[in-house]
Amino acid sequence: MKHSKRIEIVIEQPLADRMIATLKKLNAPGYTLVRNVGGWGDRGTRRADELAGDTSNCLFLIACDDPEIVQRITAGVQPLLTRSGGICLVSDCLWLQH
Amino acid sequence: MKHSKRIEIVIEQPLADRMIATLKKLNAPGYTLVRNVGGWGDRGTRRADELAGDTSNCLFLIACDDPEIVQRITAGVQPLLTRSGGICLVSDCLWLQH
Amino acid sequence: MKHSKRIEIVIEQPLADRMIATLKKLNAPGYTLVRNVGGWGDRGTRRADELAGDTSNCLFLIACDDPEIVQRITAGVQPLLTRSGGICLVSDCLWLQH
Amino acid sequence: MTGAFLSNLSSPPLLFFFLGLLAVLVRSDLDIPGQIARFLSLYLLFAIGFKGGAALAVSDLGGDVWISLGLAMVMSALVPLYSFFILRRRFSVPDAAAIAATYGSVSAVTFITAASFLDAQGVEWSGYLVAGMALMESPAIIVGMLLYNRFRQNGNANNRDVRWGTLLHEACFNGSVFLILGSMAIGWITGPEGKQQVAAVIEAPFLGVLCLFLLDMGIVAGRRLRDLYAQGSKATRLPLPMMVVAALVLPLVNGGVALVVGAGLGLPAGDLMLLTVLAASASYIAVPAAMRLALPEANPSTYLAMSLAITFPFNILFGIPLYHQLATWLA
Amino acid sequence: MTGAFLSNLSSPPLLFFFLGLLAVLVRSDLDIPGQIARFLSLYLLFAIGFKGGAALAVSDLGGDVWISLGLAMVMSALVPLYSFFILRRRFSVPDAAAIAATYGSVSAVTFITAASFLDAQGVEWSGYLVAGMALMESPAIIVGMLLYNRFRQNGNANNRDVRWGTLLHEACFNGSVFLILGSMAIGWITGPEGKQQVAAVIEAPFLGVLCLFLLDMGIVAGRRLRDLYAQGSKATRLPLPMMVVAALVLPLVNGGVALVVGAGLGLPAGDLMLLTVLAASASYIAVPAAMRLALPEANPSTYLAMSLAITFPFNILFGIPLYHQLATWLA
Amino acid sequence: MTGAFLSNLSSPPLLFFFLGLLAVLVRSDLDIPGQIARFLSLYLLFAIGFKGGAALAVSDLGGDVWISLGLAMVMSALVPLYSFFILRRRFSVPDAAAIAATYGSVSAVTFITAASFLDAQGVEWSGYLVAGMALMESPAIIVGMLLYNRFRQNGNANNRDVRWGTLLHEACFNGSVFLILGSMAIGWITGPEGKQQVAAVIEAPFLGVLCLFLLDMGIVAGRRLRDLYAQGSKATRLPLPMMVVAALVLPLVNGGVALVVGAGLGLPAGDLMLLTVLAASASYIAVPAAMRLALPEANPSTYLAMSLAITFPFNILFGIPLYHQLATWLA
Ligand SMILES: Nc1ncnc2c1ncn2[C@@H]1O[C@H](COP(=O)(O)O)[C@@H](O)[C@H]1O
Ligand SMILES: Nc1ncnc2c1ncn2[C@@H]1O[C@H](COP(=O)(O)O)[C@@H](O)[C@H]1O
Ligand SMILES: Nc1ncnc2c1ncn2[C@@H]1O[C@H](COP(=O)(O)O)[C@@H](O)[C@H]1O
Ligand code: NA
Ligand code: NA
Ligand code: NA
Repeated sequence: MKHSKRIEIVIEQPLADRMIATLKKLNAPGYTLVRNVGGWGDRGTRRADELAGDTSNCLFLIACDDPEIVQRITAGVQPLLTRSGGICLVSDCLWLQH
Repeated sequence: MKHSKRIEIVIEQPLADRMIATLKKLNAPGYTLVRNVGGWGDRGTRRADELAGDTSNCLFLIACDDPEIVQRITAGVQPLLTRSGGICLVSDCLWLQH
Repeated sequence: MKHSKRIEIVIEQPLADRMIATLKKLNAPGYTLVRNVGGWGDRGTRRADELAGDTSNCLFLIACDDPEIVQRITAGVQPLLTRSGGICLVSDCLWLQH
Repeated sequence: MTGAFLSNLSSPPLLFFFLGLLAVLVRSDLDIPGQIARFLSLYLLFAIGFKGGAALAVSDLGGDVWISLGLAMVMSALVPLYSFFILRRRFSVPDAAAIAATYGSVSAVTFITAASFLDAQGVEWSGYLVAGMALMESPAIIVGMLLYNRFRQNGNANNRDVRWGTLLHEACFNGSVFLILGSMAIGWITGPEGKQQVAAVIEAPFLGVLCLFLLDMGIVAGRRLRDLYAQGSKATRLPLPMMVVAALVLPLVNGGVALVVGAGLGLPAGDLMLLTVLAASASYIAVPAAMRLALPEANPSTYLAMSLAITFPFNILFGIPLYHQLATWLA
Repeated sequence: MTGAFLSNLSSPPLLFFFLGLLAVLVRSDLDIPGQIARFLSLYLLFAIGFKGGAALAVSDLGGDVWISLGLAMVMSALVPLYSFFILRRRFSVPDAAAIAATYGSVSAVTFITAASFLDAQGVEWSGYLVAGMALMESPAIIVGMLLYNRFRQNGNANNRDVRWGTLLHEACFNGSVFLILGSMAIGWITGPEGKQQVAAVIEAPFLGVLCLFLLDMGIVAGRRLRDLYAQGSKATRLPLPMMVVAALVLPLVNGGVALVVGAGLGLPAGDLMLLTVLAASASYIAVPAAMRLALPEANPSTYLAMSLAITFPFNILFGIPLYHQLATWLA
Repeated sequence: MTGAFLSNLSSPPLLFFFLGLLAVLVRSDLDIPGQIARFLSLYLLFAIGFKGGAALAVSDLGGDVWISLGLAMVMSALVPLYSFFILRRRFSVPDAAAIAATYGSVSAVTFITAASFLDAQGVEWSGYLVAGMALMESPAIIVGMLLYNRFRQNGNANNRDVRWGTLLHEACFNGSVFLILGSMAIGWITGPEGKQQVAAVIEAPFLGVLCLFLLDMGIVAGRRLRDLYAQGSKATRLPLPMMVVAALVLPLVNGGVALVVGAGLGLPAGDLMLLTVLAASASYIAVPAAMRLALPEANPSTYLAMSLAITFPFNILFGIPLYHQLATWLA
């Protein structure tokens, strides 16, 4: 088990592709993506799975054991969040090496 | 980055609206909701996405930097969990301010 | 609130049943399962929700207050991850007793 | 007798129900995606409601219509009453109340399968019965909660007062009841020309969609049977034998009551058979959803497993030809 | 006048839209699963596109076709221009630009509902208008962004340059535009025999699918209206009265402009009515998606709520019969 | 030759496959929701299975039926054998075994597209071939695993014994095989009257659904091609050129073997063509799912990308008219 960080990011579904490109550019080791997620925040209610063109979020989970990359990811993600809202949380975890 | 708590709550999908009302009443800063989630616990298997009227859970993720509100949410949620089962986990995290 | 661990496991959707059997055999207290989840790692992109027979992951969340069971679960899960890829993270949390 | 019995069993919808059960038996990973199954059931309610409404528009709403609708609602309130007192002896109060409400209510798909059985046999049935089906969903839920409230031990840990507001709302405005009654109203307003415009969607594909829906029902019922068999849920010990007996006896008792009362009122054979099917059927979508909100103390592994894994298969495989035969004799 | 009005209101699709609104009003949990609603809308675009293309294959593409298509694109660029300057007085620059783009663009379902209204009335309309619909989606987005870029205060916190690449791509290749134009091309290539092969899917079930789709639209619009009413979003104070007025006035102004110009060009009654509907309709899928990417400063609780919860219901309930009546007089 | 070629390319289903590829090329966000795509494929298997069964019920199951079915299963076992030894020279043992199993098995949709091509050309084909399709899925998986087990280097890190139980079960009872054989059995039992009852669902809409399904296939295949092109996966270097060559040569070799053997047995033109298509087609749902469970050492970016992004498009665009022409000459 290796001491690492887990990064959780919630942004609007339409921005998923741009977020993926950013993560790859900052060579994140990988990501897990939960699509079509609901939520509520400053910008009102986002009911996932609705027809109108604006109502879903998506949740990224990124495990990363290199603190330097973690720092770069949080910095790289900030402008996207400032523009379109959402959250980014960083917490400690142990990563099972297999 | 601000020291905060992340609250994870798993309850039955039919109770989602009541949980949202509770969170808003206790002025949680926001929530992210993953709907139609499966699980297994004391009350048996909950296969998400099935026809019969009882089989899905939903997962709430709440970031909250005010310990007092965190305390109020966990207390406010307890009766719902006692009645219909589910779990509530609280863990530490850093919240990216944007 | 009880000091516990939260285990997050991401594996391929086709292995979900085998993972559930393993968790029950190692008498995990329960699990919450988010199905049909996307991701990217060493084995390339997994776009959830696609026709071809290989493209979805699933995310397990397991709360467990018994460190011994936690240890057994991470050991029990390792061979599956070595074979088919995926991640397993363990982090601390407080579990609301209800 | 065996004629009706065999022709029911060999109709495509029933055979696909068997295929679903078989898929679970051989552990095949055949699975109808959840949103599709939910939409197929909405389609069936939309189509049967619209056709019922259009039929009402052309039929004169004579006196006996209101009598039968009244009878249906009385049955939906009466059945939980006597069922509760039978069940209370073997089940906990919350479980007994939930099972009573489940069996007082109806299963739309059992009604739909019975109706297409009658169509295949060329037996007439009146459109207003679709309204009867919708009206029978709610009374049972309310009576069930009244019984629970009346007989629950005060020592219950969380001495919680029943939220009558949410309960009444859930009973009358749940998705299925709302869609059936809404489609009926629209079918009634637009009448035959309206039906003609949407005929290609509500008429021809109906039976094919029913086949796909019953394939999914077979899979879902099969999974419940397997869980029941393994007495899945960790903690609670389920009174399995008692559940099986109740799940087979209740439909026959409730069906018998409706048969006798309906025949007494001189209902024609087709209508009598469908009324019996409604009384004998048990809800597995609307009532369980209401119970999750209003009566969480009841364990769904009892009432939902009974209605979905035992009563539903019993009714569509054996009940339908049986009630048809009895209704023909008595009408 | 009231004849067309009443017959529109009592057509099955419209009644199911009402049923959807009613479901939200009585807080019923009736809900069409999200993937199904998205597929129903893809089906409608696929079917109307294919039929439009097949109609084009047999009709001679005379001069006036290109004039009308040109007019449609000009409208899509012109409308946002004057709308922006009206809106700017009461809304922020980002919101005004987003609303202008939304109302310059079109709602495919409003067009489809109007087309089936004409079919029910037996009024002819030409297939190329489906191409007009597709062509009107993009110009409005581009003009909206030009206006935003031109008039935004430089003091904006994140002085961000507009990504013209992504914007143009999003405007021209978003899913709906691509599917309509693609299906039209295939309908045109395969012509009548192609249409004959797939007729059972694109012809007969069309109206029935439209009913189910409008049921979902009623639910989605109803929820938006309820949110608007509760002025849901925590932080931002919405200029509610101004939004309602704009959402009702803009369609009439834009529709009026198209009516006058179209009549001037001597378009036949059916085509004139559909062109007016396109000008009067506002986008609620394609433009909001583009705005999320290119103009996040604009708050969707304004432009999306206006087009989905106010303008869409207004157009299909009152607009369609009104524009039909005016087009018949003027043509 | 070019006649058949062009008429295939300009049939609606093929054009919608192109539209899907184009959508990925221009990076449009057009996307068919996942559950819908899965349901469309279940519908196609349900419909072709039911029709095959109903056809069997009225045709006398003569000797040559069993010979062809036997030939089909022999092909499904034979193809992986010789393919493995060709592939082993350029691919790792696990990859070679997985590719061999993939190409020994079949693609139901390629068969369905070929069958509707024959229907459009008015060429007869016998219903039992649908059973042949189902029977060809499993033997290839078993032979592939036998080869892997026999030739894998013992030095493999996780020296894991093959779980024969799960493998056999997965090969015989995976969802697609189970649904085809189940629907065939029901079509056979209910015969022509059964088919008549569900005709409105399995007959008329078939081609329209095939168009929508191939639109999604075009999008999925396009994405795979783009990934392949960018040699997406971080770590493993894919032997790209070798994969492309194998994905084009294997169908021709396997198709050729079936053509010669089938012609030798004197099969009629339609049946010979479909048997060739089965041999030439490669699985992209059933076998990859089985490989995920039984042979995780194999990298899906090889066998799945080959069958889905190269062989499937090759077969339906060029293969179908080619095999048809050859079958007509040889029959
Ligand atoms: N405190 C929070 N906890 C969890 N999720 C949040 C929180 N605040 C915002 N979100 C998520 O981020 C999305 C956008 O937030 P906002 O920009 O505040 O509207 C919301 O729809 C939620 O899904
Ligand atoms: N130990 C656990 N870890 C994660 N999820 C759990 C756990 N226990 C229960 N759950 C979730 O909570 C739901 C209800 O739990 P229960 O009330 O124990 O039946 C289950 O279906 C799971 O989704
Ligand atoms: N660093 C990571 N963070 C989050 N998820 C990951 C990470 N690496 C891999 N995954 C997930 O595990 C799956 C398989 O990973 P791999 O075996 O590396 O291809 C991926 O599709 C992701 O869903
Ligand atoms: Na009943
Ligand atoms: Na417009
Ligand atoms: Na093959």
